[in-house]
Amino acid sequence: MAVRILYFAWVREQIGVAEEDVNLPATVETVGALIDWLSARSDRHAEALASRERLRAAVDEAFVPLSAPIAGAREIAIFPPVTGG
Amino acid sequence: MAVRILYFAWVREQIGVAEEDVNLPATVETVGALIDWLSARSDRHAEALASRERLRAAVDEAFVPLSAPIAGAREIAIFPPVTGG
Amino acid sequence: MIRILVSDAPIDLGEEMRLAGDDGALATFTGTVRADDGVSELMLEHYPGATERALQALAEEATGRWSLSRATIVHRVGAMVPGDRIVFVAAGAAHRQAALDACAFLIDRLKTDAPFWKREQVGGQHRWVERRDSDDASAAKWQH
Amino acid sequence: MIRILVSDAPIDLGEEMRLAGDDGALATFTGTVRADDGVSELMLEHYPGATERALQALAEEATGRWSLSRATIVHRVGAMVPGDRIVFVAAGAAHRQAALDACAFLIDRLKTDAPFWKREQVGGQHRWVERRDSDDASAAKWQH
Repeated sequence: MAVRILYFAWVREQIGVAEEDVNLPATVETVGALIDWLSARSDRHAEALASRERLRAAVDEAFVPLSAPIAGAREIAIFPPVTGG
Repeated sequence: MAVRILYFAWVREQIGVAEEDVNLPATVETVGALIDWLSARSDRHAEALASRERLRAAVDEAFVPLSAPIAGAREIAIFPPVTGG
Repeated sequence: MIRILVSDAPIDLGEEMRLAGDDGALATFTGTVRADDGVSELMLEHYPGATERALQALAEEATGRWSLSRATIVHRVGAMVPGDRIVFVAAGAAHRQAALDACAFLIDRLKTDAPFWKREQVGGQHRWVERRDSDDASAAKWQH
Repeated sequence: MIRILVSDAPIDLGEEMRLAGDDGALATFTGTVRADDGVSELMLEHYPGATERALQALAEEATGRWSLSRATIVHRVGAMVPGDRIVFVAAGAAHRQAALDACAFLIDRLKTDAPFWKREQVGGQHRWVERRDSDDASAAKWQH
């Protein structure tokens, strides 16, 4: 499955890119599984994505828990807890 | 005791004057007693001041209950419950 | 810093927002004359001197209770028509909850603590607005 | 009527107050960059598209819950310095309590529901602002 991955804030800084297009194997079925899969891409990915409780995600622009399925998603974003306002 | 009495809102309209200077006998010791004393001045006063629970008062610009003493007051205001804001 | 203004001139919100300051968090409330039940004019009567004194005391109470950097109360008096602003209150603080709470306090207590009286014009008649129990309840919730 | 604006331009409070309307009761909240702990610059990052969508959903929820006539959320992004306004929210309603409650709801929930991230510059270093538990608690109090 071809998906665009977006990173924000310190996740983006640590990984070193704001977005990347990936081709996911069908075995990667949830956001959590995606994070594991992305962690294997490089040391920077592994480090940025190591602490699961500091990560949040959105699938196609909607906030979801890390347990959410990603079937059919075109864009998945991974980022720290938000701090606006 | 020489005191200036002020009326506001429908109390003022019903009595027909916004203020009057009166010379109070020493026996008039509270706002409530003042209202009784003022009621005797004219039919308009009696009518405007008839319903005690619809009246509020201030002594020298500070809100007080009708039971408050008036000794030494220079200005006493009588008016309906406030409705600003 | 406290700003109290009672005036028969229109309330300039842009200017009041500017004066209300930029201290981290600013909460404001603006009340406007509504054309309910065919009201064509609203006359705001007040007790000059006592009004400013009551508003100053209210602003000082809010400033002490929530450590406000600024408190503003602007109240219009005299004749108004629907759409005109009657009142503007603002609370500036370092933190948002203090600003929000103090702003709600100012407008709730203003309705019970300051000597203003509203008279509505409907058709050829005028009537004095009656105090609502809900105003007393809103003000009472701020008692310690 | 809902107004959502996410922009790197300064927030014009006079204009926003005008747009926020005159519907009986208007409550607003404005947040400003503070120079706490020597912060010299604040960078606001956001998730374009998702941000506007989250703010729109939040404004719609407030409008339905309190029968608002208008809901406004303006959020600045990009580089800011102390004194710059970050956020302006406004709730217009027929009655004061609805406006005050909806305004507090909008700012509390904005802090947990919209994809913004703050990065502070202190001296030569920058650091990402950590989410505070109090923000979660403030947002959670609006759950049914």
